[in-house]
Amino acid sequence: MLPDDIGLLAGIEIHQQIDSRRKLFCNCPTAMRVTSEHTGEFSRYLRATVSEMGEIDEAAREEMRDERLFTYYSYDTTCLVEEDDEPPTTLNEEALGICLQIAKTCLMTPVPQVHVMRKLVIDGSNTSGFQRTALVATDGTLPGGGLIETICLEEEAAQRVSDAIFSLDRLGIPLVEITTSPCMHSPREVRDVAEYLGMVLRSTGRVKRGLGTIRQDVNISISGGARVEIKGVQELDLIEEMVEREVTRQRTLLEIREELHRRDAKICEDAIDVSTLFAGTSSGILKNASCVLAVLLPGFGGMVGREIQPGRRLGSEISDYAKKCGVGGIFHTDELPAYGVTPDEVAALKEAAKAREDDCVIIIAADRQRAACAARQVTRRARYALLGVPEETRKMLEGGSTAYMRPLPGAARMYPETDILPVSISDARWESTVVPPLLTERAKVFTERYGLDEGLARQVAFSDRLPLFEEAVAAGIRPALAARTLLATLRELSRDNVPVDRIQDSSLIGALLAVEQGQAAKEALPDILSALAGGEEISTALGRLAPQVATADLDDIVARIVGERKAFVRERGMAALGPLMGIVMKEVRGSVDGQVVSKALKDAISRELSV
Amino acid sequence: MLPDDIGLLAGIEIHQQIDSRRKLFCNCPTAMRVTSEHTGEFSRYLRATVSEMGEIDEAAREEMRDERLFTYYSYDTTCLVEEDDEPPTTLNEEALGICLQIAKTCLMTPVPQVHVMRKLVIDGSNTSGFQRTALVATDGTLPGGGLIETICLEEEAAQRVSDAIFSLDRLGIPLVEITTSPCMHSPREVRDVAEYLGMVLRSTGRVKRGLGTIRQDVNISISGGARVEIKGVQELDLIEEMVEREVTRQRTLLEIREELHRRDAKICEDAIDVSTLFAGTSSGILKNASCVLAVLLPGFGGMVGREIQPGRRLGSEISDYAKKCGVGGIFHTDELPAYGVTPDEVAALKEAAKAREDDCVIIIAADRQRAACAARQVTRRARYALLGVPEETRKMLEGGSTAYMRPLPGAARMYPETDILPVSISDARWESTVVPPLLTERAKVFTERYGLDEGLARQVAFSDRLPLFEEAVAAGIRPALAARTLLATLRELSRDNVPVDRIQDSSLIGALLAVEQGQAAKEALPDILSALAGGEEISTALGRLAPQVATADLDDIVARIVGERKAFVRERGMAALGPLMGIVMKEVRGSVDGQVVSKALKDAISRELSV
Amino acid sequence: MSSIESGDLVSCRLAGVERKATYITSRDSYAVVKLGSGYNVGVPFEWISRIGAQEIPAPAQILVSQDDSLPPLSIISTGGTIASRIDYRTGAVTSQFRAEDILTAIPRLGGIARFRTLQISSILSENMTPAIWQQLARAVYDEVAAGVHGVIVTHGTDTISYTAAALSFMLTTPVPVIFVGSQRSADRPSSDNMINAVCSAAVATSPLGEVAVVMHATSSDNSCAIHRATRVRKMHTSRRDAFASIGNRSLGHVAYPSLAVTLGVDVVHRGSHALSLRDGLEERCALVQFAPGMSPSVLEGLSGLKGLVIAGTGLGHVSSAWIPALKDLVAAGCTVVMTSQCLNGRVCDRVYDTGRDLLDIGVIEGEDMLPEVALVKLMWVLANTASLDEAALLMREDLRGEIAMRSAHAT
Amino acid sequence: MSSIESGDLVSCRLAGVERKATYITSRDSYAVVKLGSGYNVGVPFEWISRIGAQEIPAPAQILVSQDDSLPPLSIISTGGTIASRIDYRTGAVTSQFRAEDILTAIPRLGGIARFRTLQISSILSENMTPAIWQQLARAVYDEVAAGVHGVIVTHGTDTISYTAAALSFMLTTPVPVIFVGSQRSADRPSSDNMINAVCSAAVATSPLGEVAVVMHATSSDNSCAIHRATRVRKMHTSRRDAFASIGNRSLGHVAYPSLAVTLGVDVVHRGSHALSLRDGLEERCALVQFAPGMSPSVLEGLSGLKGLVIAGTGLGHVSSAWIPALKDLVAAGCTVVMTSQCLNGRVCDRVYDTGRDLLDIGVIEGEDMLPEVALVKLMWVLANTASLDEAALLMREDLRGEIAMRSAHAT
Repeated sequence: MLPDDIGLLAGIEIHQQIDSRRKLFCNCPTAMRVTSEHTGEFSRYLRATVSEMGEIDEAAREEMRDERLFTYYSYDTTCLVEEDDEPPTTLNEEALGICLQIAKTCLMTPVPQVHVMRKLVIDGSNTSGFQRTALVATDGTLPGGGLIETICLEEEAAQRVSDAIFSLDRLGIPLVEITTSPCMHSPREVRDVAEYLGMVLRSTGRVKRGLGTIRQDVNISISGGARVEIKGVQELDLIEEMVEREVTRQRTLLEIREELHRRDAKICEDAIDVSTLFAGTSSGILKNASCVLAVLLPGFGGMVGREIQPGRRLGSEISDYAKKCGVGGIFHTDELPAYGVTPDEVAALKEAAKAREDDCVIIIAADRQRAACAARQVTRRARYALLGVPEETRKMLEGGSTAYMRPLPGAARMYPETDILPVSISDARWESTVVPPLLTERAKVFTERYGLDEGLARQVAFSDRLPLFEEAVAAGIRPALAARTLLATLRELSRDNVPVDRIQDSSLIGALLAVEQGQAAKEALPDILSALAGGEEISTALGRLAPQVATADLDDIVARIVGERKAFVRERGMAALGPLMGIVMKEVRGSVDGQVVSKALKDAISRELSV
Repeated sequence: MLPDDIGLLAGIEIHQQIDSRRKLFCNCPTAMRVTSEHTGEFSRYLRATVSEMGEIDEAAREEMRDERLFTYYSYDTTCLVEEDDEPPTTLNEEALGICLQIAKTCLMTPVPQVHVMRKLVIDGSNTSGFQRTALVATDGTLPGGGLIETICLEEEAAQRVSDAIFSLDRLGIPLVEITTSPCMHSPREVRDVAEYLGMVLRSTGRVKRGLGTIRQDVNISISGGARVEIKGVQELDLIEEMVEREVTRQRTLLEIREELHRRDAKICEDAIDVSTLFAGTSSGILKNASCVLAVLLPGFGGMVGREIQPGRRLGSEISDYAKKCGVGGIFHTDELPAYGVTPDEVAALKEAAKAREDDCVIIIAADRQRAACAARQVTRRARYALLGVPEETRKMLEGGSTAYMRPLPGAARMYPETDILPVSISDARWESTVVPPLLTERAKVFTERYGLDEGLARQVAFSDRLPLFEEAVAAGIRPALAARTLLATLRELSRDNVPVDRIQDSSLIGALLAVEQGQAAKEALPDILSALAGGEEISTALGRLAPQVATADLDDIVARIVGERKAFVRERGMAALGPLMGIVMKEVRGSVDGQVVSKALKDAISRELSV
Repeated sequence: MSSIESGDLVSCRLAGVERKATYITSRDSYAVVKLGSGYNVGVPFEWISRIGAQEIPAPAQILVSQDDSLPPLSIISTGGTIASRIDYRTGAVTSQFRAEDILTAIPRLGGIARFRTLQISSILSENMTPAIWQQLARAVYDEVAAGVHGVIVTHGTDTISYTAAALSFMLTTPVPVIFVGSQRSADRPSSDNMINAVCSAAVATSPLGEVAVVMHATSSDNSCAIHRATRVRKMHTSRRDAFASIGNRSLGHVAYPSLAVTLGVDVVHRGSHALSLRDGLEERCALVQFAPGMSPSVLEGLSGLKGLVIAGTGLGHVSSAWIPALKDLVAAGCTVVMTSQCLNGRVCDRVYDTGRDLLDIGVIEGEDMLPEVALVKLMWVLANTASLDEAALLMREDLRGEIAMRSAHAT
Repeated sequence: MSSIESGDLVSCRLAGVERKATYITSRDSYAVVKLGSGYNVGVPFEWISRIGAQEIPAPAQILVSQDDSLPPLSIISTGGTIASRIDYRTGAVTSQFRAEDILTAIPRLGGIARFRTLQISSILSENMTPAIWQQLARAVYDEVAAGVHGVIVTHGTDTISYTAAALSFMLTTPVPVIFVGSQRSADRPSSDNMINAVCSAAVATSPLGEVAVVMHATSSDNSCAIHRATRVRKMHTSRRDAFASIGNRSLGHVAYPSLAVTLGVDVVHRGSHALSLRDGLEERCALVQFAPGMSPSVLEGLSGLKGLVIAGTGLGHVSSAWIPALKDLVAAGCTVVMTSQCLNGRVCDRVYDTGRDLLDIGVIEGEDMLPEVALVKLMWVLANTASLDEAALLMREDLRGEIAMRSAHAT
């Protein structure tokens, strides 16, 4: 647990894909594709445009350091709009409607007239070089009283296939972005809010499910620290850990700052060429590089190697910056000798750099241009260490630590998307927007009304198959049977590689109804469902796997079987029930419910015994 | 020499390409190309259209026996008109003008209004399936009084690259077709008329020269024989031989007919399958064929093998017909055993065919369909042998013999080319049409006026360089120098692989003028012309190879050289002239004519001797 | 001389020699005669004198039997010719419309189907009119109602795509209705008529179920393309492969000589629609292409207009000077639809000022419709809707594949 | 509220909360304001109240030095934009015309040439007029006369080909005159402006010596095509590679990023022609596309017409019903030129009856000219010839590569 006085302030942004029929600004389906199926390919450059100040956004400038060529894959499910070769259509009204539902659930107020904006993003993930986004509603409330600042409707970005290759299938899928104020004060609270908002989104029944369809960004700062935005947190379970580690990172960076100030640490701006020192080294990286530069950080000794998060040191942060110049990484004397660098070489290096005991020397091996660039980045990050915590956009690593990604964007570079007409949200529209019952509320109803236990009720409510469950119950199927079948049976079949996705909803309900009406035993359901998944017609499957057995027929069968085994029944008494059950069930081949068979058999045995 | 009473009647058709700037019905140049330079390729079927009688022309029917796919090569010097993918332009007026010049030279009368016709030709050589042709003038007279029936202006056909591949470069080049009546009675006369008409055509100076640009067709019949058209005679020298051989052929065929009638020879229409007889043969052709058919020709024994022309027998004629079905050829018993067929096999064959002593059996080896087709052709040609000489279109073989090509076309299937407007030939136009002086007349002028000997005069007149010769003479160059340079010198340089075609006419005349004006020695001409061919400027070449030497300078040089060799001159007397000439000529490096040097040297020697 | 008729035997004095010839016609005041050699020449009328009529050999009676086991197809002729016969005596070319004549000319057809034939007009296709479109639509309706498995319409290529589009709208059909023509006349050995005809018959018996145009796919005789009637355009004056599907792939191909039909995934299949006919057309419609500096006064000639299709520039623009005139037209009840002279791509008038002005005055964006197809559709929509609002709605809706809601990538 | 101006600071009550915002504009009676987050929203005017003007930060002074050792080029702007600047505060996009602004936006230009700039108009290209064509021709003439090595004209893409064709006729030039535009506006990071601009500069310094349009050759950023001004047509509403050379190959290509210029064999080379200007244009000309059933009454709106280009069907046809009206037009002194709506291929009116009728009444075959180019040429020819006969002759003659005497094979 973290101490209370650290002044943690956290907010989240949730990005959730909407499951609409078409994309936000074109008529393509919102289908994700396998990249090998792409049918077209083209390449483009993106350039940051000159702003009114003759300046380019800092994040954009970093992205465009090298003018980069991006390649895009297109599909028979994408069109010229995603390719930035046709103007967008009008705003997808279906997606806007879903967005309004979410806004209303969050007690927000819609803006009277929605304007689509262009937000500059030139990392290649948008063919246009901007992301289209519209502010739809503001000022909502979280259950704990926190403020939801805004809900925006945006277009999803293209998915990165590899370095500079993007796939256009995802580009343009509608995305809602919910932004809270920095109103959370503990890791647990962050996780709870994320979970709550996720539940709200799923309550609409109109959002995408599955990996990558929902992403959280978390903003974190502590007293004396700085605002850091951590992108792309996909697993709820890691949020707490990640927040805790970030607090640790910021606290340790502040401690390092204090120590550096105490030592009167400095930065030597000029890198020294130490290539000749390593001419005969056995370190492969140094040997292969055409240039090795050294940066002296007076007073940094021991600090660069200090752990600030599990698996991360100040050196890692410095290395993150250096890597932006295309170098593989850095070495620093806090970690040397190691990696094939000998004690003698370290000594020579320190001497060459005129390093004292508590100094640190950082070396960079690359070609001259990259090495020089990296050296400047090293001094830049080292300078931040003297100031404390830099404002940054970071990405989450496995386990919950984070790494530097790019500077925090400045005031967002947004300007109007003139190709798209604004949309007014009339009072009438807002009033008629239906707030979907929350999944948590539905779970409660399932417990109260249907008698499902709380765990199962929640499972049903949060399941993809919720609509089917509700349809089944409405058709007269007992909730418990429906829930068990939809959750347990189908999951088990799926584990056995039965393609349960191929079962049509109507067939599934038909099978459940057959059980409900006594035409099929529930024991026969796995076989029936497997047959349906295999493409069999419902009537054929029922006829084959659950032939009609009338009650009279059952009595006959039971009487015959007991009659043939009188001695056995006499000998065992009621204990004969178990063995005989199997025989009868096999005979009726799933067409009679086990309980019914059991009762008939019990009666028959009683009668035999009572003779 | 042939006997007079054979009743030879011969006529010729001459086809001559016109050297116009553009093709007859499009704006493409009339340039021939190397097929490997083709830039496009397409394929088409051609179909004979149904005539008003529901009949197809016999020649056309033969051509279309298999609906054949033709492939065409196009070039950057051909266009959609040749490809039959754009309507033709109007008739090329330049070509019509040249045609009228020829007509007027031949004392013909133009038609008042020229109509372009379409003449069906579906052998693939015309992409349209027809050749465009127009009758321009009629009724001319040959020097001997023979009748020139017509002159037509036609489009040249595409050139065959291989079997079914044609090259479009030649298609559409204007062609004049001059047709004489069958007014010639001896081989010599045929040759003379062909030569005369060729000379008339070349007198215009506007016809193409070189291989394939002029082609003669000769029509031949003898008493009791039949009209045979022999296509594509390109060498004048072979005409006499060819006519003689055709007469021999027809006479021999008539003799064969007599013999066959005497023997009461017949044709057995039904071929016999003798495949099994040759199951174990060592004849590769028979062994590899899936079917061997035999045709019995009772009474034909010895006749099929009889020579009718050098290298050609009746069997060759039969074979020509059979080959139209795609078989490689035939064997007949007049030539067997041979080709790996054993005497035993021949005996077995004759027995199977029930052949008597003076019968002939013809065998065909191919697949069943082709063999059956060929067998029908064999009996067809054999039947003609009983009738005498078939009317045929034949092609000339190397040496002057001929082979069957296709039946003689029936009444030509012609109908109007509606895409091209008719052209009226006004009286004024006809009157202003200039008759070019005949080359023979020009040769006479050269002899009479310029004093060239008759042979050289004729050579000049008939040469490609006639226009340049006339230009040179007009510029003041002595005709003998011009003639010798243009004919002898250039030919010799050409033999030495000097690219004399690259010498510009103006440069050549400049060089001759330099000689004429004493600025260069005529001995220097070969070097100067070589330099010009190598791309040197005329002034540079003259400066380098014939520097100016004034008469005074020459005298100085001669005086010095003689002065230095007084002893030698004294010793040898005038015989020193020869050795000293070489020394002086070397010094003046081609800038002074040899005769001038000789004279100066002679004077100087005389002076020295007279001292 | 006026008593001479084509085909008469005449005596003609040419180059001072009298010769027999056949009189053909008069051309530019010359008498055109065919000489014995087959050549035509023009001579002054004074040079000829009539000898008499010539016996005209009766065309040979051709016996063609049709195979009753094959599916029935109709061939409806409008003036485009798939078979013709040349009279070499006079040079006259006559189109053949009877089934037996067509089958004689193109024997391979007989192996594909049995045929009924019907000739509804015989005009050059530039003289085609909406009235004939209607007549044709009714004829096709009747043939399909009579049970044929497909209909082939022979049509001059100039306006074949207009007529095919018109039928697409007027008719819903369970069977293929295939338009076919030839770019080289049927009397030529090199004509594309035969291959286009047999390929169209192959498509007319295929699983297709919509109106299409079948013509050469390349300049070679190796395949025909099947074009949706509402997406096809003649894109070359003279080439065999002049027809192109614009804005989407063609519906499929027919390989020649195999006649294998390959259909794309997006085609309408045989039997998808019930037969129906709504043959109303509002003829008071026009298509106008805008050019820079062009005065809006051109619209004045179009008085009483009910529908106007503009082929605007780029995304669908006209100059600002046109806005008031168009506003007046719309106010007078004329439906104005914007298309693009670019032919490819979608109209979008939201992007630029003049575009937004056009939207404001009520001009309808024609999406990615071809201008010519938009014209035909507008004629049909205006005659078959109750209100202008409904018409406006339909013009933006895809009815027969004329609008693609998504613009596919093409390299 | 009318006292509020774009850029003013306002207080805006949104969701019951007062917040500061920047007033942008009025849209559909809403006040559009930009919130602190950068988002624009529309609110009723009652919700906002003006606080005051905001200080506008002066644009940073940009120092650009040009390299005097490079060849001089002129950039003439007509409204098409190759550089622009966004005011993120108000969202306003302003086009940049000064050399220093353009070089700042597209630094690579500075390595190719040194630039003079000139703005002669600032209009959407659909509002372009013949008068501005003339003004532009004079401006280009002056620049070339002043010694520049090439001229770049920035132009909206909608009518760029019309203007380029007009300049082709009005001007003979020893140096390249390159028209360039962008299909994506210059304010977008994905705009094609930068590549088109540097490629056009590469062509403007190349050995070319004629008027051309340089635009993206493919949808990818890998090369630009160089199109002859008289053979180019915008063939897609929105794609980057919308421009195509019709009826012949493009003049060449520019590879990007290498900027290597490859010219074809048929181009006019630098220095082939002396500079001259004949800038007369007869504006009383029109282009009309024929459609089946279309009434000739459309010609009535064109009274006083001196020149008419028809985009006929196929080889160049209109219905027979048009012949009398056209005959009247010709008789009234109007020059009528026939082109084809097929765009590709050559007009040939000798083949069919209506065509021969057209020739008989004096309609001129426009060979393989694009209809739009024929219109521009006709305007120029009529203003620069002494007689209608001479005009008719010139219309059939290739003056600036607008007519290809031979139709090349293309697969």
